[in-house]
Amino acid sequence: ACGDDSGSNEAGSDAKKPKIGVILPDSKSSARWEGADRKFLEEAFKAADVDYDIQNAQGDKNAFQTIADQMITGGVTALMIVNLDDGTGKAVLDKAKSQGVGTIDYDRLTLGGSAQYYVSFDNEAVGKLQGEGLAKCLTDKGVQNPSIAYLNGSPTDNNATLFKNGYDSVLKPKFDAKEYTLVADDAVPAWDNAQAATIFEQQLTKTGGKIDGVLAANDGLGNAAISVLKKNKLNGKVPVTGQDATPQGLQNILAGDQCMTVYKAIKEEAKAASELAIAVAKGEKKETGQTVRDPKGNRDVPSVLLTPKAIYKENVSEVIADGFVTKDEVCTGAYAKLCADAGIS
Amino acid sequence: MSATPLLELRGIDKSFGPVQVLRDVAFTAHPGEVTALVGDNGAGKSTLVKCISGIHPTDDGEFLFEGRPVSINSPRDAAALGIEVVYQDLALCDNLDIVQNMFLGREKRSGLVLDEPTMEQMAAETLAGLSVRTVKSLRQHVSSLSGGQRQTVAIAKAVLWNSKLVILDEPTAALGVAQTAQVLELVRRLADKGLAVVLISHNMNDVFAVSDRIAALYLGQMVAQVRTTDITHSQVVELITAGRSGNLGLVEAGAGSAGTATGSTDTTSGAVR
Amino acid sequence: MSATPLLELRGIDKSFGPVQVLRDVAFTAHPGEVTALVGDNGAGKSTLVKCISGIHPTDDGEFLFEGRPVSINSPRDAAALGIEVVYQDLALCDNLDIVQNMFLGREKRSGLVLDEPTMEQMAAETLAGLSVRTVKSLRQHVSSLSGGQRQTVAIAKAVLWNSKLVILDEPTAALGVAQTAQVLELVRRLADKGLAVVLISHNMNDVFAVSDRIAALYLGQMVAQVRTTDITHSQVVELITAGRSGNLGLVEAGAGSAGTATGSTDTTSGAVR
Amino acid sequence: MTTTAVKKEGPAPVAPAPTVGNHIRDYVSRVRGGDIGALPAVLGLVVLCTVFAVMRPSFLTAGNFANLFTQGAAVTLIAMGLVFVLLLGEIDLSAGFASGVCAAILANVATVLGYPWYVAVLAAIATGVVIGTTLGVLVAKIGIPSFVVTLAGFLAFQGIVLMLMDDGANISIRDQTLVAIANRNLPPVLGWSLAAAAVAGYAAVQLLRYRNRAARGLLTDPITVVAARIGALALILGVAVYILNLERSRNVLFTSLKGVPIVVPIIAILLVLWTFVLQRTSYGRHVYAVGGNSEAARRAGINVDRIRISVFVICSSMAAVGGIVAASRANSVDPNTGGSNVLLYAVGAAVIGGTSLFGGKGRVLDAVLGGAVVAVIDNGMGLMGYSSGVKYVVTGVVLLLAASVDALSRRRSAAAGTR
Amino acid sequence: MTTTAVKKEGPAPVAPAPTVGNHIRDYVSRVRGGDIGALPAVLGLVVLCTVFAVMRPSFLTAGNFANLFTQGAAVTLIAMGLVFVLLLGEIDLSAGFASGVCAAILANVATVLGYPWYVAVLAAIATGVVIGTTLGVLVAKIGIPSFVVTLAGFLAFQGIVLMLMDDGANISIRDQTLVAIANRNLPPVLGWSLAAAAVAGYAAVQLLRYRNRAARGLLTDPITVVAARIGALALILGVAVYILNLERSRNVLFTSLKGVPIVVPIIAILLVLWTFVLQRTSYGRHVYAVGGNSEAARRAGINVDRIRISVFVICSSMAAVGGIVAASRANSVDPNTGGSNVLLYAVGAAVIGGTSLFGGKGRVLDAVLGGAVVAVIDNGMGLMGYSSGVKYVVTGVVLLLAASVDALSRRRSAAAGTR
Ligand SMILES: Nc1ncnc2c1ncn2[C@@H]1O[C@H](COP(=O)(O)OP(=O)(O)OP(=O)(O)O)[C@@H](O)[C@H]1O
Ligand SMILES: Nc1ncnc2c1ncn2[C@@H]1O[C@H](COP(=O)(O)OP(=O)(O)OP(=O)(O)O)[C@@H](O)[C@H]1O
Ligand SMILES: [Mg+2]
Ligand SMILES: [Mg+2]
Repeated sequence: ACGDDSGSNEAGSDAKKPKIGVILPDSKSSARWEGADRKFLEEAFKAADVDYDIQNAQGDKNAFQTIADQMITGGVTALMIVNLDDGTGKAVLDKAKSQGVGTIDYDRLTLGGSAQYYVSFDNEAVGKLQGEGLAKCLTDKGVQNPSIAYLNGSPTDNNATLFKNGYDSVLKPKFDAKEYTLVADDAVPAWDNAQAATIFEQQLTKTGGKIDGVLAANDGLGNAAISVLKKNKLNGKVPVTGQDATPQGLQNILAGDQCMTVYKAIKEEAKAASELAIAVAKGEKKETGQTVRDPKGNRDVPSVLLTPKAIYKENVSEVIADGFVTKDEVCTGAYAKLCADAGIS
Repeated sequence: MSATPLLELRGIDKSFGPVQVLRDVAFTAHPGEVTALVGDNGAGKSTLVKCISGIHPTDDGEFLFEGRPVSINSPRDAAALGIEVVYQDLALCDNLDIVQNMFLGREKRSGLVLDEPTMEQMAAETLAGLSVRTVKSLRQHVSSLSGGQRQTVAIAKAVLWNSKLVILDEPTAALGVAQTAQVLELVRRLADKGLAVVLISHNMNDVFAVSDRIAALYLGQMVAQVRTTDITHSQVVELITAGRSGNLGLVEAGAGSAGTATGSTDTTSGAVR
Repeated sequence: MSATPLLELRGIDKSFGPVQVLRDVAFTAHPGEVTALVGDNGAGKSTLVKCISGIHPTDDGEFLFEGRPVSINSPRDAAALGIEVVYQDLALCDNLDIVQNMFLGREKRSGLVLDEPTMEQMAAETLAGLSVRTVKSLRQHVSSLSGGQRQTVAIAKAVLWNSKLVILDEPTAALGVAQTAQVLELVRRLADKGLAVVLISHNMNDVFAVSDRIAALYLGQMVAQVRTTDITHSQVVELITAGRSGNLGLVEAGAGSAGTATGSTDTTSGAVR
Repeated sequence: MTTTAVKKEGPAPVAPAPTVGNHIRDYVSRVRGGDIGALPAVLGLVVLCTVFAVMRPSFLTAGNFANLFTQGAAVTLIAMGLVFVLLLGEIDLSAGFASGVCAAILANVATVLGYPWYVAVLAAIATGVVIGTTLGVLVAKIGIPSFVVTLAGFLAFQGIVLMLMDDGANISIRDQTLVAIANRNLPPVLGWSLAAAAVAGYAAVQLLRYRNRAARGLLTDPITVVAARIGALALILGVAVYILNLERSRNVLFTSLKGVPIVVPIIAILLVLWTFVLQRTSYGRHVYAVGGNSEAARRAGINVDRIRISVFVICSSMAAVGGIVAASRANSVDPNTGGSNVLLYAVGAAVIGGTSLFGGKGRVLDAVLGGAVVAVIDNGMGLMGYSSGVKYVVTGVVLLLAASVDALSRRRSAAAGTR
Repeated sequence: MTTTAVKKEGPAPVAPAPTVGNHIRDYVSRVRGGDIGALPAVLGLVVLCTVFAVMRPSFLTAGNFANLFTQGAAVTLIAMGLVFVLLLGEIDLSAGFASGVCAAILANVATVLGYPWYVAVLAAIATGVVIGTTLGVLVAKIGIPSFVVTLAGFLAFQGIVLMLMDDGANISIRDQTLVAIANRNLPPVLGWSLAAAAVAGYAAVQLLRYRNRAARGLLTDPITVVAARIGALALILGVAVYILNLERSRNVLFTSLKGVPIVVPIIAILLVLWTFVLQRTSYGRHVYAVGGNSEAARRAGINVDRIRISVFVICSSMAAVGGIVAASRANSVDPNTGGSNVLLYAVGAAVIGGTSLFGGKGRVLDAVLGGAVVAVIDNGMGLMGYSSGVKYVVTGVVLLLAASVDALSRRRSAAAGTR
């Protein structure tokens, strides 16, 4: 609650050696945090030769705060967080700020918080791509007046709400216009794939098998739906969406079981974030050229925003070309031929 | 000896699932007297005691206490009437010490706080009166006591209170020679103070030494309740093992539940329906 | 009577935390004889038994079995030597039925499968020999048995096996008149078959009726081990309650552990260091 | 003194003669007396199914009936193993993630390393055995409370799954045999033959037992009761197989979908196996004994430590089987496999079925019945379409209702003093 | 027959005279004999702290020491309540989410409805009481096993939190008093005065007890031992307050950060209160009795049902307090409050401290010591910088190590037969 933004950086930096703390949110909702973000951030920090400490809160708010306390105690000069929710996020950012530590919101904006910078994909845009993708696949298949089922993310995950806002913004008008029908709408606790399978199976039972398209919030949930569709020999006939461009999701797309996924170039995001973090840790200032409005905190946060990309069978190769996943991971066994068909080399 | 019995049971039936353990049992206990309840293993003595103390609900039958009908549904009801019981399966809390067990449910307090010194003193006095010499400390958990020591604690617990009826289910089974003598003396003393005492024992010497009356159970039926002076040692043993002896006991061995005759000169006992 | 005792203990010490319960205890049991172990409540009888059967580790002392030194670290070791024990705290599994308890740890099998019919038959025969008449079914859980019935099951369990030494810790405490007689007869029968039997009891009549030798514990010290014919009833009571009687027992009351004298004519007993 | 007593050979313990009337009367008073076995759980199940069937007719379709089995299979299998641990009065909090670790091993061996399915299955089960041995030794030999040991396992195995999953990525199961376990069905004929074999086997065992006991003059159940039991089993199996053999494809043009799901015989065989082990072998007897009174068991010469270790081995191995089924059903393994509510549901299944957390009381059948209750609740709730908040609340309330039916019908047990 | 016995008034039970030497000898042989109270947990803590301090020097800073308290506070408070339930041999799986529900009520009342902080706190605690009563009645009166009741609660409360949170959004806590609970410190002077008052109070109680017993001629601890105990408390409190009153701001220009965190006296007061209730009132005695042998307690005339209900009320109320602290620390409440590992950590804290899951054995201090172990592990692991898979594994292993120290130092207890 004391000191202004600009002052805090310089005062903090001349006393301390630059060190960056990063708190990742969990390791189970998505493979990206431990599999991609940690790797790319570490590479960047090592290259810049700054001290760093990357931790994962495992979806536990209390652990999240504990880690933040430890990092501040441990002498970080810049703190980059992916918040678990706005409340703890704000508490951590405020605490850091009050001790003169520079702050960055990574991937998720802490509403009402005090981060100096924000680096992210637009989560609502992700949802929008999913909605548009599903509509496209349904049109491609020529389904008339399709019945849609939602497999939303964890009910306690704010990101899941943002994704839903995104695909709702595309699909809701179609529901209202009676072009599409929403026949089932369930959240999957803790993004748990096993529960997702049961939930989807019951959606199918409830509707007597009349589901023509599945909006699954990520590839894991999508795969759960596909496993049930396979059991009923409906795979490939019912389009399923996804997110994260996981090897499994890409394979499902190549096999024609999944219609699309959303690829977020995490490497880009991590690169942008690490550059900012290194600057902040050294007490420098950076221009981002962009801002994002924080409606709760009533301020414009300097931001770096990256755009997510929809991946269909045609452009799976782009993900591999980007190095996000390797060809070895995707084109194993029976998929080698599919890869070749899709022009992946 | 007063005319109305302190406790009178009439027509008590009790089954556990398909097994009927007590059949139409009548029983009385008089103030100032020791009533010995005898019977073979598994005759139903302990079950009868547990019915009186409210541990087991009865299937049928009446309870009269001081002449008034009462219903006893829990040990708390029994305690409220002034009934204290030493159970055969002692029912001590192994995780508590001797003093804590003796005052369980009726702790002495000063204000909100437990009055440990008073309880410790009272416990020490009561135990000293029961010839306990080998207990190392009153603050020992009862789980570390020997069989006889446990039994002594249970007895001491029951006689600490001002009650009207004390029931002791085989209280001397695990006791040594001296301790047994002390307990029998205590039993007599309680009766002389005007309490009604019910003593269950398999030891005929003890029974004849202290009891005023003897009640015999045979396979869940009360076959006789007579004054001790009116019966001989061997008659009691016959009642226990065969259910009848001369004109006492079941009219015919193996007859129905109504076929009991209490050949007693005592007007208040043997209230057979 | 054979010259070497079946079991010989020398200099057994046992403490529970700060409390020393057994001090330098010597004890022998001979094949074909009933040795009565007597002592006041808390004298350490049950503790001694549990040391012999491997439940409690001893702090010090030697075990000789058939003249050979052995170490008994668990009840399995004891069973392997041929020692069977009826514990005072009966140690039955309440969730198992009578047959299951009796054969626990030594189930009869045909192939992999339990041979229930054989076990049930054997159990019925053994129990019938112990005057149990009120048990409704052998498939009853032991939790629903009366005190005496439980004790009978425990005794029956111990005598089912071909063992060399049977130790019974107050086996008749909860038994009725007829059952007690049966158990005493059984004890005698076992000894006559050549087994060594150790009987703990507070009942002097029973002790004198069946035992060949009497060993007396006083506050954890073995104060005498003599032939039953060489001692009188009142001497034994004195040994139990005071630790000495005439030239038997502690040299001075309260003297150190080494100050015991066994005034016995028997050459093999009283192996005091 | 006592030697003056009358000596008399008592007759051997007797019981009423074995007639049908007596048997029924006996059963009724046993039920009245609270000794009711599986009745409460079955009652709870019936109430649940009725409610759901009334509210959502689609609950009663053949398709949904078949789904029930695959949905509940993993939890039921884990619960079956947990029964052993609970019988000793211990707990295994790590069973859920242990199944996850085993599933991860399966996926790695089958998909990443490309070995055939049986190697992968063996590797998964071997992993379960190793896990169980470790837990058991820590509990039995070092003496750490099982709650703490398995809480540590709960944490560590989570980490191991993550590490095996290469920090969070899913691994697909592509082997068709593995996928079939939870997703394919037996040919209708095979279903019928297995059911017939089961009934015949049961009848043989029952009749042999009857003959054996009768020949020795021991008390037997009347032959009519034995026959009735065999008939009841035949009826239940027949109806179930009949329903499962109905066509349940959404669209027969695409595919035909009928037959008993493959997991059903797997569960049935394991149920019979473990019931046999618990009821008919001395090992099982010892498990009950240690659970009822471990000191008495020790005094009876039972190697208590070995029993304690063995139940953890069984529990973790069954968790491995559960993990394999879960992996098969999901066609993939992810870091959440065996996580979230799997453990609580599995323990809950065992407890709802009637297994005591204090040891000494429980059967493997309990786990299956309790697992059915949990699966029915999950399945029925999935048809209701509540929002997630409401869904949690209703699930909790329904669980409570099922358990109340159970508790109230067990009530007399306490009143009769046979607790 | 037996009346021929010698009659002799035995002397009252005796014990060695109360000298310091005897006392120490006694203590040593008590420890040898396995009656070691808090020693194993303390030992485990010391080992843990040493390891972390060696590996990460920053572990030993004043700032980290202060963090420890606020980090472990919520779990410790919930564990304190759980001790009561565990003392009866019951379990409360719902305690975690019960704390979430209470926190959600707090946030709604304080932030959404805008009432002052004390109204919100009262509402939260009242919610805890209602929850506890409901659970207790279901367990005690209907007789459903507490595992099932609280599993249902675990599910239902999760849903209620979601519904109170308006399906997923979180609510900020803005009231400065509420935020202060877990985030602000006492002025140094107040810290010192409270510590002094605590020592004085303890001394008064101890000396009064000594006088009281000595006056009646009862056995007392030697006065020097009493004095030593008071001295030890004074030392511990003094050092702790001294360290917490050191400046721990990273940069004094921005802000000064020193003093005892406000949660510390809250925990201390509740610890004293509940310890008093358990050790010095007949209610507490009855809790132990019911946990040790509920049948014996019933026979002694204790209203077992009422005791059973009351412990659930205490547990849920303490969960409410824990929820308030968690909300204050997070400055907000969200649908995950009280979720994830909170429950398992809380039960684990109580068990590590030495509370038995079978009832009858445990103290409130156990929960605090166990909570400290859990907090130290969490805190220390946070300094290590492992990737998440490895971190889970190492946490599990460290927990196991701490528990092994405990188990091995308790070992002799079993050997001495005083289990
Ligand atoms: N809870 C129960 N369930 C079923 N049967 C029981 C139960 N309790 C006792 N019984 C049976 O009731 C009968 C009477 O038991 P009870 O304990 O009253 O005998 P007792 O006269 O006290 O015998 P003892 O002299 O051996 O103590 C016994 O046959 C016993 O098996
Ligand atoms: N586990 C234990 N911890 C501490 N003290 C014990 C323990 N077990 C027994 N004791 C003490 O050891 C002494 C001897 O006990 P033991 O049970 O051997 O006596 P006993 O001779 O069998 O007496 P009884 O005739 O009453 O059965 C008693 O004072 C008892 O309090
Ligand atoms: Mg009895
Ligand atoms: Mg004894």
